[in-house]
Amino acid sequence: MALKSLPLHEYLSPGHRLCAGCGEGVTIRQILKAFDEPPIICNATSCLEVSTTPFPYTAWRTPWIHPAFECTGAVAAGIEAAQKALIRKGRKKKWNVVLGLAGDGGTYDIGLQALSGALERGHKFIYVCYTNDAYMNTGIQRSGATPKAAWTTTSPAGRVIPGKTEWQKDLMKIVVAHDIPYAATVSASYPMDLQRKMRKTIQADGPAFILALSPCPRGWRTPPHLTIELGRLAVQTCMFPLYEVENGQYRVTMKPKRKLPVEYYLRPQGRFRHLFTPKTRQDIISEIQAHVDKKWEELQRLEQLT
Amino acid sequence: MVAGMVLALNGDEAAAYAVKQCKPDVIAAYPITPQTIIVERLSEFVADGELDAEFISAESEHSALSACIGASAMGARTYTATASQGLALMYEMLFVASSFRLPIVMSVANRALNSPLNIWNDMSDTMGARDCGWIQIYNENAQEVYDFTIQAFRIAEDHGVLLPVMVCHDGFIVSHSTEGVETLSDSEVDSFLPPRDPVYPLDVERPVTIGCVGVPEYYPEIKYQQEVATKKSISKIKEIMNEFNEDFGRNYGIIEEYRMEDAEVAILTIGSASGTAKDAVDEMRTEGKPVGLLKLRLFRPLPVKDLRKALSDVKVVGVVDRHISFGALGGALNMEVRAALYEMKDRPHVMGFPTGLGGRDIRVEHFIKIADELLKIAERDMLEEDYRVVGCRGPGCIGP
Amino acid sequence: MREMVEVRFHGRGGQGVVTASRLLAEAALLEGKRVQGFPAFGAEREGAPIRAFTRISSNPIRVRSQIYTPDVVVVLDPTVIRAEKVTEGLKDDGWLIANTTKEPEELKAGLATKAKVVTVDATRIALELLGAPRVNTPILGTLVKATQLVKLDSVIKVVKSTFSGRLAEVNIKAVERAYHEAKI
Amino acid sequence: MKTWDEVPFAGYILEPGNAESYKTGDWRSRQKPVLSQEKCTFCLLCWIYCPDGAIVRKEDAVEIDYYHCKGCGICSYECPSGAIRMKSELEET
Repeated sequence: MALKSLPLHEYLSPGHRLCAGCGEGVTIRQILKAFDEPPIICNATSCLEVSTTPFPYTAWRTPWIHPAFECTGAVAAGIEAAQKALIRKGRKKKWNVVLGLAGDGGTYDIGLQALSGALERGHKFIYVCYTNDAYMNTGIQRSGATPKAAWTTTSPAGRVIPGKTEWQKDLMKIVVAHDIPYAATVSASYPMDLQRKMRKTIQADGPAFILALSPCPRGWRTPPHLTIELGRLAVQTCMFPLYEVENGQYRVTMKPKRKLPVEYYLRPQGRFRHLFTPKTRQDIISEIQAHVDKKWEELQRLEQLT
Repeated sequence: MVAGMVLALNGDEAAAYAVKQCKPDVIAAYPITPQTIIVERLSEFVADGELDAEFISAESEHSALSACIGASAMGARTYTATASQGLALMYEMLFVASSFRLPIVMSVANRALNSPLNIWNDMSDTMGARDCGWIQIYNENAQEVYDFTIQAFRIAEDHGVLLPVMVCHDGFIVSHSTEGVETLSDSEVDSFLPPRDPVYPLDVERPVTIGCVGVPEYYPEIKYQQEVATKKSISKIKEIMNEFNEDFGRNYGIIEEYRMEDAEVAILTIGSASGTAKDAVDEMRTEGKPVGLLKLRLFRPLPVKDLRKALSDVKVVGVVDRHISFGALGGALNMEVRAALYEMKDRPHVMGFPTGLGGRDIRVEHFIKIADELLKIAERDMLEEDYRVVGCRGPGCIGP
Repeated sequence: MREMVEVRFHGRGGQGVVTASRLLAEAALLEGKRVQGFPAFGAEREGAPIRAFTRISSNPIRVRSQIYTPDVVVVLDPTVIRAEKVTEGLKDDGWLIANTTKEPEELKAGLATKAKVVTVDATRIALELLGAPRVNTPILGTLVKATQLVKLDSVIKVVKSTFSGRLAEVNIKAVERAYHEAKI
Repeated sequence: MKTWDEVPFAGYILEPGNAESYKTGDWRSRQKPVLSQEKCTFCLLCWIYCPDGAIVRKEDAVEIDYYHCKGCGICSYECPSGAIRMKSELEET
């Protein structure tokens, strides 16, 4: 599979109002390229939702519904169930893929229950969580996805407390615990890896889950042209490893040739500036490095075990 | 159960049986007392192959209604049921369903809200949800629950309405009371209720964006369009009720008058209390007291004109709410009836009587006390209190 | 029969008190009557004293309150008499139907009521026929014998449609035995 | 602007992708990408990395859609052959 083989269609049209250099724009465009015909999308309240549908404009060329923030899993379940019933009763001709889209706030935090319920009930749908590590839509507040030590407006880097004091929630483990057929992490910086995984979600016989790291120039305090580079660094430092869990089997899909120190990922980002200036907080950086190392080893062990 | 017969059903079972005959495509619900019997029966119908529907056992009421929204947006006939805390948890999504103009039908077995925890009947739940843009129909008994559940789908899905409908019945008092219910045959229901014809379903052939950002430049226009549609639905609801009456020999209206012809004072009720109140009116009448009863069936949209007309000749109206709107004028029904009558030339006095809170039994005697109070007001031609709670011990209340 | 008859059932959670009130309502419904059968709604669990009610009328029933001045009181559990004021509000010309080993006069002596007292050892009947002390069906046989509120045949029909197979059979037998063994 | 009886039913948007008519190109304030067709190898990385779909893919070449390009500079930064140069908007005007 090569980039040239990807379809020309843009189910998310240009003219949307995401920030310049927004990781969500790239991620969603790439995700939609995995589809040969438009999926039915339900979208949680988020930057993506707000920026793509200011009335009377829509950037969506697919059927698209946005009911609220925390209910993407449940709405997708309803769409799937309706399709099943309507097809069975002869009122709808063919099956369309159901795609749930939600950010980290709408998934890690407020939407976790609806997601869990939908996964447990085994609805056939794809859920994509595009995470930019915080509530960017409301102005950069901490979420369960915010990495340790990151500055946000509700986990400020103060004189006493240096940014977020807790580790990021391991959402993948929670999702995988539902024993669904397919779950994977993706990054738009690795488009063919993303395509391959998305195509697997379409084939999955049951719920499939995708966690996509979506760099946010505004919230991460980074220049817009670095969006793809940061995604790459997240993978190369193993801060955000690319892997998939297919029917319980772990597989790391992108092993860095040389695992970079986390500092490479942290230093370019304004949200971690307080770790480097006025003086370098080596203690925190080392702590993050140790944590990443531990998680990375654990992931590799899981790959061997399963 | 054989259709088209008189069946012994409690209110919940009457709802479930009617829903089965309406052939929904998707049911999404979460169990909560006193509604649970409905979803139990419906899941049995599905499990036994008597009802061809997808049954989603949601993990919360919020998700139950969210799933209904997704299903209804796809064009499916969609149903859910809840009560009390469950409705409160749905609150956010209630607005979404009505704003999307999705014809979801929901039964509510009315129940009080915490705290203290109370599983018994009052109307804190649906009265609290009165401004969510749903049509609200309140039923007196199992027969009405059955008849209006069927009509609710027809009303909701009518292209001149396209709004979600709450079909309310009092928890336990109706939900758990077995009565004889005259059912319709499946074919009678089929002829009254054609399959749903969705207007703008989620469709790959004709992609539609539902749930945009309503910027201030457009929000008022979108909302006023909804307001007009809601108000306009009254005439359509009347039309559909009349058709049902003609087809099946019933005699329903959006409001119903009982012994109002020469009444000087009127008790205004909603839900199951209406029946008990009728017995009280009869008792008062045998003593020669000019008391009448007005039963409100349709609370949303509020039939303002009908209320004005029905109450134009009485001196006093006693509005029996089944909940309290804290810090205001008793209950919501009282406030709305007062507001509706305010611009009438010779408007009657309107006094509120919140009662039956959290399952406190409402007896004939309570209504006689209320009616006596109303007659006193008529005599004085003056209202001393805006409302008084009935069925509560202590100063300022009318006893248990 | 009076225009409306109100029946109050007393028993304990788990004894089928609510079912008894419903079965009676259903039997009357079969005879073309208007009915209500409903529990005294509570959160009581197994063993707690509970109540249920049945209204039977030849005209539409509108009142929805609980029953305070019953025409008939049915006591499913002999021990509940100690825990509850079962005769409260019972009309003087009414009936008290009780599951007890006592004779009617013996039971009446300890109760403040002018109503007619009818007894039956429904527990024994239930244990022998149903293998469990579920007296809610047999006691309806005694109720019918004493009050003729509904026909025995109607109760049997309802029991038949409520239970299936052998369970229906033994329940019907229990109803019939309690009908014949009623001590009036 | 549309009145309440003219806005579409319930605020649904019935023209898919009509945002395309919205000119996000006006958002460019500092710099714009300029493509050198000679240096371009048609690797399509700019196309797949663009958040705005502002790189238009033709048969064997790409073009920049300035009507929508917000000037983020990803294409220029990621281009492996140095075919896209960021040029100051001021220089343009």
